[in-house]
Amino acid sequence: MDNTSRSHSLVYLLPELWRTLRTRRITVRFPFGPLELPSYFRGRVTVDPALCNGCGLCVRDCPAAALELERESRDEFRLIFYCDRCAFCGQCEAVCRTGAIVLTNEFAPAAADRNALREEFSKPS
Amino acid sequence: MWESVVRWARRKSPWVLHFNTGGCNGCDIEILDLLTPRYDVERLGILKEASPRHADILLCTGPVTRQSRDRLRRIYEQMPAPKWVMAIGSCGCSGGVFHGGYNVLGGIDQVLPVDIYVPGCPCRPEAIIAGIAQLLDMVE
Amino acid sequence: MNVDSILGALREAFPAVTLEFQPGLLDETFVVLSADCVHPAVRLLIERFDIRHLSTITGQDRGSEIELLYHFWDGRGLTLRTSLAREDSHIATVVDLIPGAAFYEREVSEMLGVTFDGHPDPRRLLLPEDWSGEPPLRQGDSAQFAEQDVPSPSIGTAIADSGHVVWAKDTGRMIIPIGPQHPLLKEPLSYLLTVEGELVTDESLRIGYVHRGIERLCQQRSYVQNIYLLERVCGICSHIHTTTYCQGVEALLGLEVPQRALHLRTLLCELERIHSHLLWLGVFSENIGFTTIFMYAWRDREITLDIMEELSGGRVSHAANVIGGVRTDVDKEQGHSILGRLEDLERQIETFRDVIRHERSFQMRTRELGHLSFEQVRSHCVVGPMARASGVDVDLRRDAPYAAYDGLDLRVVTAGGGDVWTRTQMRVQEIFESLHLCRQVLKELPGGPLTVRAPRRVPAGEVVSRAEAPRGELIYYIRSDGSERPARVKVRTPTMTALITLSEQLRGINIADVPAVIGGTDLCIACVDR
Amino acid sequence: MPDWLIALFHLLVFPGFGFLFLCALAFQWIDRRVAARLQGRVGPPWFQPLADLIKLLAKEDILPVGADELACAVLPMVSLAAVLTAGLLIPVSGWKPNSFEGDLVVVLFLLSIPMLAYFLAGWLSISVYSVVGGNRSLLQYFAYEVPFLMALGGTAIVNGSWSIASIAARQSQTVWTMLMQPVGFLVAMIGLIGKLKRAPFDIPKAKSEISAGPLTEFSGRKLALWYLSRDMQTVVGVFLLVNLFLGGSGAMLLPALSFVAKALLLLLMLSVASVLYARLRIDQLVDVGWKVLAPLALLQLLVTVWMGVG
Repeated sequence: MDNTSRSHSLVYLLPELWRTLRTRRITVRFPFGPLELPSYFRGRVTVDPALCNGCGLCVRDCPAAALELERESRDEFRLIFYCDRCAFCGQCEAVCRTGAIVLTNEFAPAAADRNALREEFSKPS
Repeated sequence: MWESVVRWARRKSPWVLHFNTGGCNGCDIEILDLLTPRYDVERLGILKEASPRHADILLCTGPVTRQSRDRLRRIYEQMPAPKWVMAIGSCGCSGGVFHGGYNVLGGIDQVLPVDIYVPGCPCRPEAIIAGIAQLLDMVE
Repeated sequence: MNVDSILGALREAFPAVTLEFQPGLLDETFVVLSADCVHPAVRLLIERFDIRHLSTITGQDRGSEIELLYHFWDGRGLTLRTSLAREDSHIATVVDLIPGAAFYEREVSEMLGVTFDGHPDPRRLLLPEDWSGEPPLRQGDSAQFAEQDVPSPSIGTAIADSGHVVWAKDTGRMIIPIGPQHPLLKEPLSYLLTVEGELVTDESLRIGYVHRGIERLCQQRSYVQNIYLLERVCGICSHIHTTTYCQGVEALLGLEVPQRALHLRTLLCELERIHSHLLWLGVFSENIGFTTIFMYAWRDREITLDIMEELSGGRVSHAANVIGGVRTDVDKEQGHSILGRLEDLERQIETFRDVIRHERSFQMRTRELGHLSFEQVRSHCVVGPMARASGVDVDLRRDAPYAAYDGLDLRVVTAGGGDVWTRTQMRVQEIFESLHLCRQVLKELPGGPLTVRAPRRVPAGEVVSRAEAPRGELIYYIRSDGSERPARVKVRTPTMTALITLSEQLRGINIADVPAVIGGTDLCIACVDR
Repeated sequence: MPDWLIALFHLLVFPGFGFLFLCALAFQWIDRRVAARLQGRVGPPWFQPLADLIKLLAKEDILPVGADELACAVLPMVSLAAVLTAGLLIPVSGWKPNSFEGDLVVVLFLLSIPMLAYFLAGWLSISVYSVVGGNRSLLQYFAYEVPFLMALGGTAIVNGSWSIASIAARQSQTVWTMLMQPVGFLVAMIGLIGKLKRAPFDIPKAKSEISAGPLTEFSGRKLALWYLSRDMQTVVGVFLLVNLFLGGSGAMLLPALSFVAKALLLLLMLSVASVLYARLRIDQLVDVGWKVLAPLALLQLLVTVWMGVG
């Protein structure tokens, strides 16, 4: 590796500044403009209670204990999702056999109250 | 009249202080990323301040570890009123994947009154911007 | 490293003691010896075979006794295994032979209650000062912290810790606290710098602010959950952590991971290295007051973040690895577009290379600073770019190829300068090599499946898994007892070795150079504290 | 209009507080915006400096226990008052209500008061960062001030007057001093960067080393005053150099326009300089000040005197 310095210019960065000035804006428009998130972004977790069969695989594998299954009977259960714990790793989606859990491409909205981040998906029989 | 001007000014000039209470750097680099060309929050008037005395919003990331607890409290006390606390990331909200650790107390709300929780692991910069906007809306 | 001759020499040195040799997974050799033989054995390794690199010391509770593992590395892994009595366990320190072992021993000491006789600085490393519970990694102990509410100190408490002047007027000494909350640090650590005028004369380091007890948590979670937990050891190098962990578990399971998966892992590893180095370049530049380079470096870093997000769905934590393969895929078209974007990135990085090499003010702030000699690096077991910048030619990607590195053309960058400026240039040079590797992977991506099925239970056994993280050698020790949960996961991250050298780099420099020196070592405290 | 009303107008509106205040806000915005654009960002909206100021005025005002409360309250005002007074003496676009022979010396004296107030603020607000920052600001003062004074003195000598207005007026008959004394201009610009504590000479408030330097412990109203005084210093400094080196408003048709254009040009140069370099260390700045700038300024002075004699 070349360890000696040759040029001692005092304005070495000027050309790069000039180039930056001429390039088009790369700053996002959000929050003044539309929010543009890529489709592959792993965001908020949603559960389709109609598809869920209550097997509990997602609960078993969740690293953050963000999912809880409350079972009243064989067919009657609630899947509770704690957004404030979720690691958005997608393991629940990967392990779900029925495709009931899907990670959307929106980020989870902020909340002033932690309880508002709890979501219940109940499946009545 | 003056009141409404002040409210406007507060909304337009939220200076933030960042403190990592035990996080993994994920949210922290996203917070730092806010300052850089892609997100440039200076266009919203947000500056990342160095001293707690200059800041309006405390951005906390990570679960609170036992060792950072006192420091977190002190930083909050050093900030002049009016001041707000944002818990950034799932760890900051609840302890996240580190729940149950022997050195982890849980979310920021175990130590400080949290004004807004921004879940995410790590939070996208957009989510943090939206969180700050939401906080400012609430303040008004 | 010639294992046979080492074994022969050990047997010769300790004729009265029974030595046991166990070949391990991933080319590791275990040597079992009694506790009082460890110090002479380490001396023998250093003097006869010039094996100085102690990767880490793992301590674990085996029920009836405490077991210590000294993981050496010299092209192959060699682990000395010894057992101590559970009650009143102590062993002679090896810090006199290997100064770099200081932090390893302090950690083992507090985590398992082992005393290292003769350790020069036996303070706590990661646990809080007021920790009153049992050593947290001893089994069966609840590892609960005695909850005591510490009264909140008011502002203006005139102690060094609070940022107010602590000052001896007669000597002109002053104590300047850096951290845990300081604009220089993106993550908390605490330095108390004693300065005279503007010169640093003494320093005292305190880490552990981000100690989350991950090693203990690993024992409480399943192998699958641990992937995501270990990904969050560090947000900057998350992928290499899961890679090292997964390849360890895969070795325990005896899985043959598909080539395509290995290549994709490699691709993400290299993208992450680019991301990490650019992030570092930005933070470092900001530390020395060069905001523009910070902005530019982070602007161009977004290119790698975008690619990684496209591949895995996450900008920072990728969740790409699973045991037995990867969860991500690249098709032809995508590969093409990624290649194009990497081309753009390379052009930008050429700019950085030129600026940091020639810009006068940058040189003034970085040259002849934080110098580490070849010997210092070797004795402190420093790894990664820090070692390579001092002329130590070591890179696990070449020396112990993992993932798909075996078939790739890799040039290891080394330099002899050993100062902050050399490190800066080296890391930028490494970005070019990483780009070169990314291109190779994308061009030669083999077909085939992405995963093989992995059982949830892992057969009993142990493995030492190593990989080259952006900051250097990362080592995992995983032991399974046949259940769904690992019995022990030990992580030693590269920054821990750099941290030991920092105190030597800091003494005698100007306070204004502290950010440059701390920045130049590329610290990752979340990695160290775990 | 009675004289006292005119004096009051000068004091409060033009070229006094009101005008300088607006210029300070505008200059801060332009500076931040230009720096942001050069770094590939967008930068703050036009009202940002005003919003920052109002917000700070409405914030709680805390001082650490043990800090000198009186001094901490007075110092920002002293700093602000000194800058304002200096501003009153500087002709703006040919308008020179308070000009007198020798006002250049008074202005230079007034402009060094803020640095001293800044140093004292650091010293008395008892945070380690403040103390180190205060020490540095004093060291920095000794590094840039002498070359800066020599460079400005050169303009007085070459134009044969110690009144800013006549120096400016003289140049419309001859040429801009900047063209006659390019080295002096360069030294004066570098000195001004040092005086304003702007990057790359933002050593006393180096964020990554000593938090916010002397202002670390200040909050609310006092901080607002400090920031205002900083921005007004920029304005006064730029106006001063426009008068001394760029011929003030000149003899052209639109004096106000040409004055503003020249001021903006200098501001632009300051902004570009702030993004171009890494921050120097204090000892390196002292080296640059005494080994490069001072000899250069001296050389310029000697050449000027020699030419004057010849």
